[in-house]
Amino acid sequence: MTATVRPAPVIGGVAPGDRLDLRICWWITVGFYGLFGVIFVLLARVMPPPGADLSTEQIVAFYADHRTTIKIGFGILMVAIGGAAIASGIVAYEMTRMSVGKVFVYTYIVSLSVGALPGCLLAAICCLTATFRADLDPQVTELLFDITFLSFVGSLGCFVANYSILALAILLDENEVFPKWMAYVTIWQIVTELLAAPVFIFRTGPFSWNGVISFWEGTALFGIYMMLLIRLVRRNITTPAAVS
Amino acid sequence: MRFDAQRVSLWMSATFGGILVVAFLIFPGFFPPMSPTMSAQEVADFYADNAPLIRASMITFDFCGVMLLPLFTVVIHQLKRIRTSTDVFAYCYLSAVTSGAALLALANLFWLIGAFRPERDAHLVQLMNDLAWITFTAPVGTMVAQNLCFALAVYLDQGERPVFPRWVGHFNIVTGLLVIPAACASIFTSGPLAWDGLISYWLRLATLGTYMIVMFVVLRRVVAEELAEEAGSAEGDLALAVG
Amino acid sequence: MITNRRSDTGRLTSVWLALCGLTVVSAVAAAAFDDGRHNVTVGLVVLLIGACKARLVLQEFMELRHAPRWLGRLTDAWLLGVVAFVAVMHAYQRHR
Amino acid sequence: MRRRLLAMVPSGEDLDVPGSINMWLFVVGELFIFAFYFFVFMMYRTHATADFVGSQRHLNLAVGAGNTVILLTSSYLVALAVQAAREGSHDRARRLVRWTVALGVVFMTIKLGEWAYEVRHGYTFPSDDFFMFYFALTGVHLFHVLMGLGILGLVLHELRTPALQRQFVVEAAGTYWHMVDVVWIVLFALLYVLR
Repeated sequence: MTATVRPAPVIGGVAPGDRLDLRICWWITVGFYGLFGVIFVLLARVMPPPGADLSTEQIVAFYADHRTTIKIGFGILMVAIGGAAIASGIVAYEMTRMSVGKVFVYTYIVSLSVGALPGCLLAAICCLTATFRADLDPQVTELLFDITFLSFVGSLGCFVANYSILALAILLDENEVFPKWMAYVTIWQIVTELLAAPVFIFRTGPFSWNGVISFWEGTALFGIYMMLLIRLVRRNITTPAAVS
Repeated sequence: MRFDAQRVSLWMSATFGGILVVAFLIFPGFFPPMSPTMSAQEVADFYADNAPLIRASMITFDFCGVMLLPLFTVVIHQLKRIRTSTDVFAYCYLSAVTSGAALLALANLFWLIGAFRPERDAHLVQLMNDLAWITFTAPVGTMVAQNLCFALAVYLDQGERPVFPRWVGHFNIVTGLLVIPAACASIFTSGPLAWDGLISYWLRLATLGTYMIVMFVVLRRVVAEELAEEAGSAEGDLALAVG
Repeated sequence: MITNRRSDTGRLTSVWLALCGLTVVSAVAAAAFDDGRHNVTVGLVVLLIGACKARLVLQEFMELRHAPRWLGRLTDAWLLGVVAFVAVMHAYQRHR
Repeated sequence: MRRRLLAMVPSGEDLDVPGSINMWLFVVGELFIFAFYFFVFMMYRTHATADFVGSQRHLNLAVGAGNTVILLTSSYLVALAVQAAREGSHDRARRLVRWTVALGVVFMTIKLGEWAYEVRHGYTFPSDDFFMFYFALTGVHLFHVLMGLGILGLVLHELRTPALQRQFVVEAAGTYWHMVDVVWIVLFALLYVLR
């Protein structure tokens, strides 16, 4: 595929070596998503999520088993969540270099920052609150359990807006900051968000919040999408300055 | 018809705003609005009986609520065009819009979580319902700040041809003032200031609705003027490079 | 962009008629042999009809006949894979 | 390993595909994503075939077949439109694309009518496994039809503007619309006629 891609326009003729600010942001973005994976998968055991069909006792047991790792993981996330802002900032900067109006950049920034709150932070906060008091009433623990996963897997609108604006911007952009096929990869993301909508209805099966379609396929495609996006931003940063 | 980012944004917000109105109408708790004086058991029964409709409308709300953002970002772009000394108001407007959108997303989630497990303890369902309604109704501060910044930018426009007519500034001030009493929905449980009351509910929603429609019409004209101005400076046709 | 092909509207029309015919045949077959129980043979027949229809659209309408070979092979592999696992899973019922 | 992978990436004249190579990446990707949905559907069907066949009978086969014919016809019209655009008769192409969009809208209305009929008769999204998949898969397909109508709208804009009228845009839209048709052909087989 890369054979078909014209080299991205150079960042204001600045030599690659000088773009220290972009490199710092890029490394922070990579670090954040790495840390995000470690926290959510290994420490908090929130990805892959436990089933929505767990009984109240099982839910209390889940929190009891992972109490310390949840506290460590999401404790770190309370600090590391800033990486999400930098990750959205660096892509927003790339969008300012497109030939499309700045309106899309503002929508990108606003929708992603809205997404970070219910999409990621609310889940971490509810998990921490659920493990905060050992003698929490099981019914309340179950409610916090629901808020955690319904907000984590179930906040859709912000990301759909974010993806559609990015896809539209890439399609309309004449400077080829991102190759056109990236717009289509982004549209796949919109489809996975669409298929995550039934998590509010089903507690088991492929469309529950740990279902094979709503969760696994969405996460797999998100992994591919984010890896490609980070690689493309990297390519833009290291593109040599224009010779002429 | 050129593919201008602003025009695309306006029409995106218009279409999803239309879908949002439909989702708003089919939500069983909006017509007539649920009363804060309902007992926990009544609230739990309401969620249990209407779970499918609540889920359908709130999932649509989840998708389309954030899609109103493009309209506000067009406003931000226009604010940056206004010849005030700096474009500080644009950035104030940007941050106000962000928190406003986050509030809508949170309220939407609380309703959906309330309807997730009908067998949940009634008091917890009532808790989620209260959280949803208060988050949906009371925090009007971001709207007031938005409108204030917009109005000030319009009044302080020193450009030879003002971007926005002055009445739009007055309109923003009036709408900002009309929604302020809705903040009392977090205090009163009955009367016109309660979240189902005449002022906090009906007036606030009517104001929001008119605000979106009027701003859409005004922005369409302002964007058209800007494009005409730019066309004067022979900017190329923004061809769609779908290739 | 393919430019060197004479316009074969007639060919497209015949493909279209074939597709509609196959659809009606598969619907009638499903309705006629429908006895309320799980029926493997009818299922396989209908599945094959569907596969033919899909291949017709891929090769004719999407002009894969004139496209580079790797693209045709990729879509054929996809179609073969889908039909294979659907047929296997559908037929699997017989032994249980 | 990476070098071998890169060697497989088609380039040069290999990329002379109908429409644009980017659209083909999107179409092939969508086909494989839908293949994954079909796989999951069949997995659940093997565990409860009797229930699936039982619920399947509540679908109206005639309406399903009619809808398939409508979508096939719209695919045929867009193929003709691509031919017409290639021959330079852009007005005829525009008329054909307008008819394609009309048939697409008819397809969507019939499908939404089917949904309303089934929901009124008590077969809703969570009622059982078959209808869970039925509403989810046809829902995702409807979303793709909607996106297709958007793309065809862009083609109308393209053909109307003399400065543009680029052939690869018309062909790319055709490629996408035919993919939506192929996916529906398989969906029709799985949901309606696979007894």
